[in-house]
Amino acid sequence: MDTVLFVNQLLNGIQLGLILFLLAAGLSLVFGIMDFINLAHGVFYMLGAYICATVAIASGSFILGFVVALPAVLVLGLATEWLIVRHFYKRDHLDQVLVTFGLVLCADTAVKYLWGPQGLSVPLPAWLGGQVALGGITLPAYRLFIVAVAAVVALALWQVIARTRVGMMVRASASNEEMARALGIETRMIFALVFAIGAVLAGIGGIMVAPITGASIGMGNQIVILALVVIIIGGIGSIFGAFVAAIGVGLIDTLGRAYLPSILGAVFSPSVASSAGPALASILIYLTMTLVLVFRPSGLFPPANR
Amino acid sequence: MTRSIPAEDGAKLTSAPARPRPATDCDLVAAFVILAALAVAPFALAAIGHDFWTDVILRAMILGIAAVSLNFIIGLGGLVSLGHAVFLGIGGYSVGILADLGIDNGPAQLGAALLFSAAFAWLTGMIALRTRGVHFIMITLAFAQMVYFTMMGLRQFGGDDGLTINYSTTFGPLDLGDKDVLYYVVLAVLGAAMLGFARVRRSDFGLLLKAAKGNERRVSAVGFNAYRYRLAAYVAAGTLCGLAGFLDANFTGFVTPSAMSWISSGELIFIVIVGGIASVSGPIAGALVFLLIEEWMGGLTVYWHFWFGLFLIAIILFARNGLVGLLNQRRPR
Amino acid sequence: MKLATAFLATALMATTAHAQEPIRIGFITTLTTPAAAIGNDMVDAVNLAIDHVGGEIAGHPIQVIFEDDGLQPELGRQKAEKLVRQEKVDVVSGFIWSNVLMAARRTVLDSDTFLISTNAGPSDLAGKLCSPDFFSLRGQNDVVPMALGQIMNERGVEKLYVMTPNYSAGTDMAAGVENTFEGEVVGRDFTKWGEDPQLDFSAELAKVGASGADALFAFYPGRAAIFARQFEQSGLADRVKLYTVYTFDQIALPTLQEAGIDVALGSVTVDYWSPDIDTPANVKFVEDFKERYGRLPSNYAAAAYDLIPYLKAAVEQSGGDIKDRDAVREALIRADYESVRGRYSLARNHFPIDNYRSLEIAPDANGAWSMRSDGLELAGLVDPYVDQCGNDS
Amino acid sequence: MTPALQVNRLNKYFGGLHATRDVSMTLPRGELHAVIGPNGAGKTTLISQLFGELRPSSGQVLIEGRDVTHRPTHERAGLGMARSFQITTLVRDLTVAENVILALLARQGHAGRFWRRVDRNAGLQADAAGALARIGMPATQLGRRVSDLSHGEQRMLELAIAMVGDPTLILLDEPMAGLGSEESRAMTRFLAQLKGKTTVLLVEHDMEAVFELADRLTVLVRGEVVAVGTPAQIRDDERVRDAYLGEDA
Repeated sequence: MDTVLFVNQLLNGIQLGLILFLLAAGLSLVFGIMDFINLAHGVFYMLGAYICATVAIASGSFILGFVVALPAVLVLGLATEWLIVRHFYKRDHLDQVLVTFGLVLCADTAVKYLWGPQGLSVPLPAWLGGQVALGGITLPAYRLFIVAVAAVVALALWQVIARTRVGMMVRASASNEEMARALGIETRMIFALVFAIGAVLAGIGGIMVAPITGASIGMGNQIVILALVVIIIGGIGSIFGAFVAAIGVGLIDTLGRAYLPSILGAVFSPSVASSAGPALASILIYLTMTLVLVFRPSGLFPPANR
Repeated sequence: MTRSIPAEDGAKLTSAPARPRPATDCDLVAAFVILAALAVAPFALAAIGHDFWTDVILRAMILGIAAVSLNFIIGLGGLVSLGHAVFLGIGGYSVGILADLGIDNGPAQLGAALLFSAAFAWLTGMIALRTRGVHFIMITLAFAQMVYFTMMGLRQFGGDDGLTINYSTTFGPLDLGDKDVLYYVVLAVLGAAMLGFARVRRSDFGLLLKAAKGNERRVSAVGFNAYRYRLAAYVAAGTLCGLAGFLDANFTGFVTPSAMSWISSGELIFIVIVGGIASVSGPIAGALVFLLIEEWMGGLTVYWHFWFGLFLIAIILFARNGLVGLLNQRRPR
Repeated sequence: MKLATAFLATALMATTAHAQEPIRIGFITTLTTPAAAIGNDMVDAVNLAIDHVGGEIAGHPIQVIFEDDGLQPELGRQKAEKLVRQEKVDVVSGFIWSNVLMAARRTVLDSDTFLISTNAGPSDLAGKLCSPDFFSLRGQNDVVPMALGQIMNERGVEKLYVMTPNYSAGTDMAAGVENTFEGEVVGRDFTKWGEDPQLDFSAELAKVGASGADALFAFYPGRAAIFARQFEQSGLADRVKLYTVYTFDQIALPTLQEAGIDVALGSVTVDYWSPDIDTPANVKFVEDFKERYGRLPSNYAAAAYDLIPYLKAAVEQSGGDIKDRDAVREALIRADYESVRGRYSLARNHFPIDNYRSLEIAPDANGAWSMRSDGLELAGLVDPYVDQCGNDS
Repeated sequence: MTPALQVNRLNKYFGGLHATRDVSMTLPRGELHAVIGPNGAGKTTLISQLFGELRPSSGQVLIEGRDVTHRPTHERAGLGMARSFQITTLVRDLTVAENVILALLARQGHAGRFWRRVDRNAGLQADAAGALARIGMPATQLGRRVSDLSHGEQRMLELAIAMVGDPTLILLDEPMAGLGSEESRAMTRFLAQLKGKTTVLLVEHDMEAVFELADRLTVLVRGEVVAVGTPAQIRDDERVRDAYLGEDA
């Protein structure tokens, strides 16, 4: 096996996993704490990418795009929570699925109206566009940048939830809403905050992938399904579970795509193998989730309080 | 202590503030009116020179059959499947693959469509029905995605492009490639499915499904194994949806994996909810509204999805029992 | 979905043609989704062509009904249904995508309407499902990569890596190139496509780097910028020469230029048409298109433009009545008109027999990125499916 | 004669919590046996294990001598066991009649008829009215939605359903909780006439009723049996008074 290739694939898998984690973390918190299924979570992923792309193209600075997009997504997240989402915390999952499905339609069309159907391509600063040599292996600098940023965000999130007062309140609200209210925690504010933070995390994910895949309409709609798979595997409400599952899914997807065709090629004709390989990688992910649901219905790392 | 008893998981999906049940009378009247209107629609539309709309209505009726089938599990059983459209694909590919192999024999194609749908429903239902609530949503999605990706990867059956069916299904002299024949075959299947739903809803079996949806502990406390009945309902629903897929393949002349995507399944749920969950006339009403809005709004603006999304949100916010529910609210009960 | 009806009854013909039935053309293309840029290019070209022919055919005003397929076969079929049953058109044309064309095929041909594709050319329609009433304005899809394979032989490529999306056109493109390419194919990747396409190609590009290939063949329609950006990031550009089809076209090049993705320059593609062809019809088309719309036309636009003069010639040569289908069919088969590519003839399956030119991506006289013929040309290429076609002529 | 219910060294752990500790008990046929104990003693947990809704960590449950420890709830119900719940467990958006008919169908063994209309079936409707009559509910209640019933009516309905098909062993989890005094007395009268005919395991906080009704009592404290005996024996038991009755007094 080619080491250079393998290390590159590993890096790509981890990078995909970390992006998935950024989406799954918010999804999992919103689900775990408010019991709310948010199919529209991917909208913030898309909006992050679009706002960053717009600013980056206008100013020529990707970093400026990043800095402007974050508060913008935060505000949009708060607005969505206030206008629509908060009326659905107590409704059943079916209503939540449908209302967020409606939100996705609205958001995708609004983006098409504002930015056109074409999608945007995001320029990268030169220092991020090159290659980095690490111990004889060249790796794309931007991939390493994504991994670093996402890892920092993940670590910060974990610290906030585990160590700070706000995190304590979030955890309290998650385990027992009435108790939290009795302790004087304003759960409505906590809910809004959690939703907005989830939106920002998704936005960061979208910003990070924009220079690779561009910003396009509906870019969040498929990855949000993958993020749902991640939180089911990891255990709903568990940040740690989401992290492990996201990296796992990222690796299965990337390594599966890279190596399944040659493994299949041992049995089938090359053209069958190369077309069936990517499909099989996707199937593997769903198979994993099914097995988890059958044998550990509450996920691999269910949070202690559920 | 009671908190730790299992089966609370699905509680939110099922025992949330009860949706008031649609009054039967209005619902059944609406069902008959719609079916009668559908029966004369081709003549009426041809008379005023709008026969293209027959095509739209035929499509709505096929979607309506799929939605009736989903209503068995979602409306009576309270089980939200985000993978129901997979049966449309299984029914469609049964026709497509057999036709591709040169078999255009009607009974063989129909038999394959029903058999494969039923078998898939049975195998996946056995696993999926052990879960509840959001886990059921996700596991049905997972099974559908697996089939979806399998068909995407199978080059010899068209892969992502789908499979074109060049020869229509024939039952002796009955050729489903003839749009007029197909129209009335579909109408008959739809009518039978709606009648079946109306009967089952009021039957022993329907009562058990509704009870299990409302309170599963109660059902096992009196001595029923809800799982068995749900599996039966799931297999019946899958088979009926497979039949819809069979008809759809004959209607469109091709099948694609995208018919099985989660978006298609989401649309089926949407049709059931907009029409009126657990009602007889809801699925076809929802399907007609869905397609007519699509045609009408689509003609007005390319940004019609925005208004469509708003419409959906408004329905969920303000008309929780769908169109049939609105019909009933007008008269005090 | 879209009822953007273009009535083009000009004042000039008001007296003569007013009482005449219009000739109705249904045109199905993609007007939403990111591929709308292609559809709009085609619509613009058709409208320009109608103006160029004076808005009429044998005294009948031309009426075109544009419909959007939304990139979905099912929608394309519905629109075809609507065009033939509701609008009662004489011709259904357009079609960017093979799967949309295949889905609409039966509806159109069963209703005795001419079906003229301006872009899509699926192998089935060239072979076993060919029809007397189906015509194409450009060669069958597979001929393009086959031509490219030969061009690569001429240019001395030894080790080739192939990357295409995993759908039928993608695998057909790969098969076409590999069919004629005589060097070694050192690797092959079919990436996920469809509703949830794989847009991150780093894994595959890493494999390209490891394979030792000196050339990469890529086919990423509508995803040129994403692909090119990642090819740039992979650092492969110095070692691996890029060959593409249907990817770096006149739709994508302005975007690439704007984003400054320089790796596209110098890459090689192949086509039957490019803006620099020196026929009088093409010069007029390209100049007027540039003037009216402020950009260079694409190959999609060129074929869509040809539709109108092609139809006009056929109807007028056959007596001026489009309802006289047998006569019109005869004339369509003769293809006796001034195409932007020059004169051409049809094979038995009603696909043009075209010449294919090797094209390099380079700035034109005004600095806009375009395609420049590098002198290599393969003449009179016919697709391999024609033998399966049962048409008489 | 085999006892109606026999429990051998039942244990249940919830993580670190030992909720049921080595509980053993034997109920001869026809006995009305009460289980009492302070809140959190594990009474409901015990009933749930007897009925198969919770899986015990160790130990055995036998009905009429048959080991049902690993049998699911619906099979135990099929063996003639019934239960009422501490928190009312009716199907709230169905009618009274439909709730009763569900139990009637279960006694027939299946609900597989998908074509027969339940609401037009005179036999089932009459049987449902009969089941209500047994606990003194008028047949006029049949058409009402359960969610429209008062709490007391729901408790009575719950009991009526448990009695459908004359179970041989019935587990009652605080049937009198939340009832008014008049309703409580009606319930007591009803339970009194079951004595000797049906084996009853009664969990109840209403001590007056318990000591009036029970043949024997088991006292559960922190998951453990601290005493078993007749009402008179229990009343005089020092440990019980210390551990439990003392608190209330």
